[in-house]
Amino acid sequence: MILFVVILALLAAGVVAWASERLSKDAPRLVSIVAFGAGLIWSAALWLDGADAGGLYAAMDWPWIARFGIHLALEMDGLSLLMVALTMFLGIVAVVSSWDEIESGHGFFQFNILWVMAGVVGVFTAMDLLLFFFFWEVMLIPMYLLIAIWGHEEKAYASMKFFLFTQISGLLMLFAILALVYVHHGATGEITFSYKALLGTEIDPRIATWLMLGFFVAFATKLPSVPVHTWLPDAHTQAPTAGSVILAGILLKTGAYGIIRFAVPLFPEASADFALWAMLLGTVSILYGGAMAFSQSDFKRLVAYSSIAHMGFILLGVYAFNELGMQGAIVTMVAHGFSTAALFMMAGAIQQRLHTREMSEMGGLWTHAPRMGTMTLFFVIASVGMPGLGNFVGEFLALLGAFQENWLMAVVATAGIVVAAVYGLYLMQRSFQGTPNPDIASMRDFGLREMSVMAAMMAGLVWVGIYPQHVLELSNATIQTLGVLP
Amino acid sequence: MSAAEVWTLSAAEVWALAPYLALAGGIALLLLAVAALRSHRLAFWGAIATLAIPLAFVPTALGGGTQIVDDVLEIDGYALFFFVLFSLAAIATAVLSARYLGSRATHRQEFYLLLTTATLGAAVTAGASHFATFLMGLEVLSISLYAMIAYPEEGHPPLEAAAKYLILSGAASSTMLFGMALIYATSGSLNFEAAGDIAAGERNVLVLGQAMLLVGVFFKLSLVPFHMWTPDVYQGAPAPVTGFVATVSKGAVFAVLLRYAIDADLLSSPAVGIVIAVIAVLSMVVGNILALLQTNLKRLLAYSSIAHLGYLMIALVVAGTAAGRALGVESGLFYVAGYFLMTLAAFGVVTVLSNETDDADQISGYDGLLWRRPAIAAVLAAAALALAGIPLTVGFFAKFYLVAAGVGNAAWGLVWALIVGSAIGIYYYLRIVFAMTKRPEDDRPLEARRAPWEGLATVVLLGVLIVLLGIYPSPVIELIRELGGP
Amino acid sequence: MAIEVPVEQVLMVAAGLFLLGLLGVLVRRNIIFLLMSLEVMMNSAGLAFIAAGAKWGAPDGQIMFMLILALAAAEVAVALGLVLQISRRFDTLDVDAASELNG
Amino acid sequence: MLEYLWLVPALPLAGFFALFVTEGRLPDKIVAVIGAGSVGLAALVALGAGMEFVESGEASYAQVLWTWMAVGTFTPSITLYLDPLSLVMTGVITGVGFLIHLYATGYMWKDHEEPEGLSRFFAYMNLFVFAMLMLVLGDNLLVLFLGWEGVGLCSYLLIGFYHRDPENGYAARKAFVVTRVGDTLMAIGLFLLFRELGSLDIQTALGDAGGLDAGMATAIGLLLLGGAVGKSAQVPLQTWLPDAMAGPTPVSALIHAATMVTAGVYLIARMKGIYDLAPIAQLAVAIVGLVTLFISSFTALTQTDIKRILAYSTMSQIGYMFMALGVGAWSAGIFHLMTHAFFKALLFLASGSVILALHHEQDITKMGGLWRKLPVPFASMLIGSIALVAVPLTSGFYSKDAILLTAWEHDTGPWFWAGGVLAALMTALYTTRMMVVAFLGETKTESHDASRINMWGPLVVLAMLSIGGGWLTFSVLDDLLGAIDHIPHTHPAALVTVVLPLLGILLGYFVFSGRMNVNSLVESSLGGALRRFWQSGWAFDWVYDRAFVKPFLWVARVNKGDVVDLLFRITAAVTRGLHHIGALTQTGRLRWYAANMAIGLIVVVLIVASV
Amino acid sequence: MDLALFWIPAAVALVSTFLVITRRNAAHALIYLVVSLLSVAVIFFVLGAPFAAALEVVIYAGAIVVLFLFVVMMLNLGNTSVMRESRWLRPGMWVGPAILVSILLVTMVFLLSGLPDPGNTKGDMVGPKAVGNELFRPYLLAVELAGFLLLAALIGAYHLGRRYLEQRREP
Repeated sequence: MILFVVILALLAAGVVAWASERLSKDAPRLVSIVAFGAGLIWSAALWLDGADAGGLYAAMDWPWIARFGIHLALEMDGLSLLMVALTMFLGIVAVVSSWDEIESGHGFFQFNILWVMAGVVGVFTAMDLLLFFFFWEVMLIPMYLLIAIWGHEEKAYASMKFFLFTQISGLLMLFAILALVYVHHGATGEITFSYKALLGTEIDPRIATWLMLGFFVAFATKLPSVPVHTWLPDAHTQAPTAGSVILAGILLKTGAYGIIRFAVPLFPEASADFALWAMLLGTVSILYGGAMAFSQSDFKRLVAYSSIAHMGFILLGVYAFNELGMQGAIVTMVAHGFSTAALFMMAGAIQQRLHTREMSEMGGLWTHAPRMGTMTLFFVIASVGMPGLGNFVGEFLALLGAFQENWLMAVVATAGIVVAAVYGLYLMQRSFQGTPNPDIASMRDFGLREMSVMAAMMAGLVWVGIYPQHVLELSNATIQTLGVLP
Repeated sequence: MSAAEVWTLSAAEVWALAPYLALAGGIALLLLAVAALRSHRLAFWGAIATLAIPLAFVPTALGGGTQIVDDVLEIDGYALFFFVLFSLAAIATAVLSARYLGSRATHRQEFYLLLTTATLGAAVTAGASHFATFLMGLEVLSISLYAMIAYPEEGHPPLEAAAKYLILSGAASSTMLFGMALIYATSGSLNFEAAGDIAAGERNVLVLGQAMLLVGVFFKLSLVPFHMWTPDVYQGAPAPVTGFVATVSKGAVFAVLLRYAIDADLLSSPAVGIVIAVIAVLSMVVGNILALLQTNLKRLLAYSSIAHLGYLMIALVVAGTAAGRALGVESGLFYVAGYFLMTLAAFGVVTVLSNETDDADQISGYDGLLWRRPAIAAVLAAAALALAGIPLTVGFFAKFYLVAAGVGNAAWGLVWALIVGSAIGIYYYLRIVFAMTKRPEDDRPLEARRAPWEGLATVVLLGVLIVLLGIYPSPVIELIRELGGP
Repeated sequence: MAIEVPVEQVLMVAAGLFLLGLLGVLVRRNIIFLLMSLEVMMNSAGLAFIAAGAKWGAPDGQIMFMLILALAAAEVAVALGLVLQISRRFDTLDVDAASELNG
Repeated sequence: MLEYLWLVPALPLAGFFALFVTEGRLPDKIVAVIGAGSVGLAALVALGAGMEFVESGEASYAQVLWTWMAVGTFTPSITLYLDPLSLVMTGVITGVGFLIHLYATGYMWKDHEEPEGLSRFFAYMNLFVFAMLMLVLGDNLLVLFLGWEGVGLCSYLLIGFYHRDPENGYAARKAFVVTRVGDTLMAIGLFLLFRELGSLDIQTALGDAGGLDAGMATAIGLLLLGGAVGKSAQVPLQTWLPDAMAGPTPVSALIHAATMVTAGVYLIARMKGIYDLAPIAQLAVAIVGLVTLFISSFTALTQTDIKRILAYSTMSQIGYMFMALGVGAWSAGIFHLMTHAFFKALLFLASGSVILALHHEQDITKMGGLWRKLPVPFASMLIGSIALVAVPLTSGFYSKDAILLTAWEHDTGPWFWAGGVLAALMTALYTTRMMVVAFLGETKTESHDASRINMWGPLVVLAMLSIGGGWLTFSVLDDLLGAIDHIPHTHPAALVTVVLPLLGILLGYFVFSGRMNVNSLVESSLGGALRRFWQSGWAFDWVYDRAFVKPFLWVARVNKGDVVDLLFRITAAVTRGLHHIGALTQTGRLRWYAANMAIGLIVVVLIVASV
Repeated sequence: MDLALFWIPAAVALVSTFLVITRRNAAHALIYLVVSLLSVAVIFFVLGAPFAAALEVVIYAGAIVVLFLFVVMMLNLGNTSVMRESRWLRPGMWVGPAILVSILLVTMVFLLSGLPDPGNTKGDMVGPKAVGNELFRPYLLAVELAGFLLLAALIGAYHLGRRYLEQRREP
């Protein structure tokens, strides 16, 4: 019940934010901040309150479409809670990051942000496959609008590409969902979309592989993994800062979440057979994403490609089929949420100040804005995988897990951390270090508002980096119940 | 056969016929009224009453169960469902047309008469269980449509559209008639069910007859390769009439086709199955591809309707099998209902935005509509997204129903074609949405033409229904299930 | 007066008429001729119905023919109204010339 | 004091944190106090803890702070582990580190680009000390890896401290990336270790190591060696170190001479239990050391940049340490690590004073006759040099002697000894060259020594340690690390090691002061080619550039647009093409439409006729 | 021999229909159309449908063709239009459609010849009374609908034609 209320509250907040535009241009974003802040406090309260005996923090189950046995079933376990809390937090970050960037349509902008997040919360808590798909799609439209309306020069192309990729892969998933339901129907005579009911469905292995692929393609596209990643650089580059933050911080995680929650547990055998390929995709993503990141001259594009590389670790970890890998993937989800969101926020801040994302037009920015430089440095280092910060924990665990399963893949993937160093430091060099660009007279440094958000993200990364136990405990409860680990 | 027998209709039959009789009687009265008093207001309200009053008789007609009147008209839940649907669509068309035609024709009274006769024709077609009523219903509808399309008193496009439609439709009707004659020649009865009971040896002629009948029907449904008239007619016809053609005309033909397919066991012939499948796949693919870069909204919707009717063929194919009958019919009816809403909304928006002389049919004319006319833009966006099959709109559940039906009956090829078609389709539907979100390039004051309130109310109502049924479709689903199949 | 005729022969004649009408639709550009071709096609369908009716010795074929007759009359009425409008607005009866919608 | 062991790393971390949070808004004086003071305090705590530890007589002391993470059986904890080895390392890090920090307060006083530069400098330096301490105190390989990466990061930050010059940035990145190649191997080593032994706790793992089969042990040993090679600038990952001299000189002294670059030595010594099981891996360690030693000492001979000479010298000295570990002279290797820290830090700091006095002139051929004008740096350099050359009774002599004598007795014969001795001769040659060219001869430049007590004070202390460090700490180390097998110095081999350096000094003096003409030899075509080859660092950079950097850049340039995207672009283009073709069919011609219907009719009829 | 009674009017119908679609003068074509319709009426009669035959003559050949004739005369499609038709009707244009139609002819004939026995018409007369009885009982609704069909046509033609007449008067 409370979960549905939260989703509705976010949706309602969106409407309120839109309507409040008439009051002042600050009103919509205050509404957003209050909404996300309340959501964050609520998540924290749930966390402190602890789970019930079944490991759940909240749950509900209402009939929705009786004809197909579709339920409005929402549940929040440890992993969901973790992701929802991250969602709320990054919601605040997103609002702050686009504070000065948006010049018109403030109300509608916040409306879209809130609606994306409502969809995301739904995705993270849905316990009915159709409901999941429903939310999966619901978050698309506002995201599309964020890019299409407030994006940069190539927004038409980028937003369309984003939508097409996710939607087409989503159709495959829908197809697979329906096929799964009918296989279940054939076996039990019951039509249901309930996740739990479908979990143990006996499927002909050949069909199972195809159905699993239906899910996998959708999630891999969202993740994204090579070779279906090419929407991401365009979408990120063109999106407004808040869009990039949400996209990188949260939306990509829905892909990872989908793999962990659906693709693998629903088809354990097929997934196990597919593990090698998935790990291969992960490895290729790590290396190819890294190499592509280095190729870029556009700040945001570089960060976007680096996301692809980081998401490769998630594939690698999940398909290692052991606790280490799975936990590594989950920690990576959280840590990457912070580090990449921060880097995109930085990219947005620079673009807003210099009206360019081209690093060849930057250089020596540290002189003008040491705080921004320091922050960039911190998050670059985090994403390079420095021990003591969250990303390291995730990537190390993922690799460690993967190594148990397939040492060769893990070894090749480990080379990715060298590539990460190459592009990460090159990013730093071309933007903030080096000879100051004489064309740039001055650049406003970060103020209190930006710094407080940055500080929060830094704290988050350090927290996850030196004491990831909180995250691990939350996700552990979920991992144990998925029933896919030996 | 005594004279007394001629007029014997049982009370139950009379009650079943009541909606039709009311409509027919209303038309007669309206004709007299219009002839006596040439008042637009009278004609308009008369038409509304003529269309609305019969609806009051529908519940009683439903209560009487299935009544087969004179062996030619089967009045059951199925027929009455379409009766209601057509009447409502006609009312919407009347409301939308009132002001639209004001600047295009000096006399508008005849239009309402034509609209009501067309509705009567469509309603009869949907109830036809016999070739005579099939033919008459369809032609009453078609003849009315020719005149409605050519209704505006100036300009080339309406005339050209009407001429093309008339000639091609005439040829198609002839083909269909010839087919009927061949079927009659083999079966000896003009009743639908008779064609199902043919001995195997006679199939040759029967199949030729069915093929020719289907060709005629395919033409009316604008399936590839009998689709070419569609964009020209849609573009040339007055916008509200286009909406009517796209919905009521298609709906009526689909209704009778579905009934015929089930009564005559059409799909028992593998050849017919192949024909329908091929035509359906072609329609999905070709329709979507033709719409891809279309710049004229009416043409775009025309091509999209080609694809949608292709999708609808899945329902036909599924309903044609004994196992899938119930699901197939349900999915077909739900799809038609959803399609009515989306299409009427889309053409309603075009109508509302059209000025005294020109239709608002260039997509470029929709640039920035979201900022000028948020409500109308939202309706069009909802319609476009519904046509694309995105959740939160009725279009999603419509498509979901079809895919469920297809998957449930292993119509894999058709489902795949639907997925491919939808994938292509997303592109052009989103183009509409994107155009509306464009920011005005310069600071010119945003022109805000006054929208007629009744038109606005209509499209907003349609938009709200699209979304409401996109969130909670159960009532309609349950209704359709209660009505049962033909 | 009536004689027994193999139905398929009648149907073939009807098919021949139907196809001639179709040929006319495919070839002619003058809308008047197109309408005449349509009449031929409808008439051929009527012939087919009469033949089928004669095969079963039932009046249904003739009734269908009469309905077709009504249809033909109705269609011609509206069509000729259109022809008048076309000749006025386009100043031609050539359907190709009166073709502005495409793409 | 032992229970306050956690303060040792915590204090520099706190210093870093204070400087980081205040964003350079503190006055420089307070910055200097925090920067140097935090390390000084850490040194004091370390001293106290160390003394208590030695007195206690325990073999080790572990302080568990918290469990880092717990995933299944993988439960690395953050534990500080003190044993003789880490105690020595801690002493060097905090002690020498404090001296260098102190020196830096003078050296860096005005020598930074931005107002907050000093604060940034000390923040990085403190962070480095923290990371280095975690490296040596961590009881878990993951904690060690944290320190390992942390020092690499600080090295990167400090090499690129003067960030406006892109060259420095390049050098910094090169250092980070090249060492990361090693780190990667090490990480893989950790994965393998965990898979085989189920734990990354060093003591637990070493305790269970007996169960490893030899092949696995060798693999782990080689992988860890890979990490060590990267961090300690050994062949084949040595190329970053000379470029790293772009950093401020105190950085070179602390990171690239005294502490970080010896982390590889520490790692191998720490993982002795593994190498004991893997003779092949241990032999590889020795070979790596010998080869590096050889290559870098020849290269040092041809360099003209004073800091690059010292850098190559560092490489070669670490080569000695590797060789020591490889031939089984575990204690001697660590001993040399310590003495090297003293004299090499001294050399760097002294050269820093020279450089500062000459306004950042580093080319020794442009110096000359400096001994008169810069007496304190000269004296320091001289003391450092003789220790480096291992003149008897200096600290370097004792440690190097111990290494070479163990090498003499190595199973494979005296090959390692021979190489070491030859390199010792080379060491003497290039050191003498440096001293002669820079300090003797004619005066070529203006200079003024502006150093104050905070700069020459550390020089004096380090000079004393360089001389006396050998015998002062000898007995202590013996206790701590286990006795070094002393071979009597009357042994012929020992005699050679004593005499050869002295010969080298003499030879060098005559050659480089111009008293002995070797021009014909140097200017012969072979000599010239050889000199250029040596000067380029044996062309490693050239090869790597062509083998790795250029291809990578080429791919990056060619594939900037992402070749995978072509797949989707082509799909889109084909669809669009189909649309255009399809649109052509919509001619608007009625007869064409009718013809298509006829075709459709034919197709439908044909289908039904044929099925 | 009896079949001749069928085949003679059939041949006339086919030939005259061919002439309909090939004429250049609309009036000539209409005359041939009348011939074709009359031949079909004869066939109806031969097949035992005298009432249909009568309607064919009265309504088709009479009313509908006359309607055509009126329009042709109203639009004054004289010699100029014949010349225009010649221009539009190049021989080459027949090729494609003729091929299409031939293919259809072959297929349809092939399929139609498969009609099994008894393939003959009954040879009975089905007179007006029988037709009328059917028409006004089971087909009553269809007849009513035919009324609405004609009503719709009437309204449509009225709307289109009125505008023609009104607009003609304007200039």
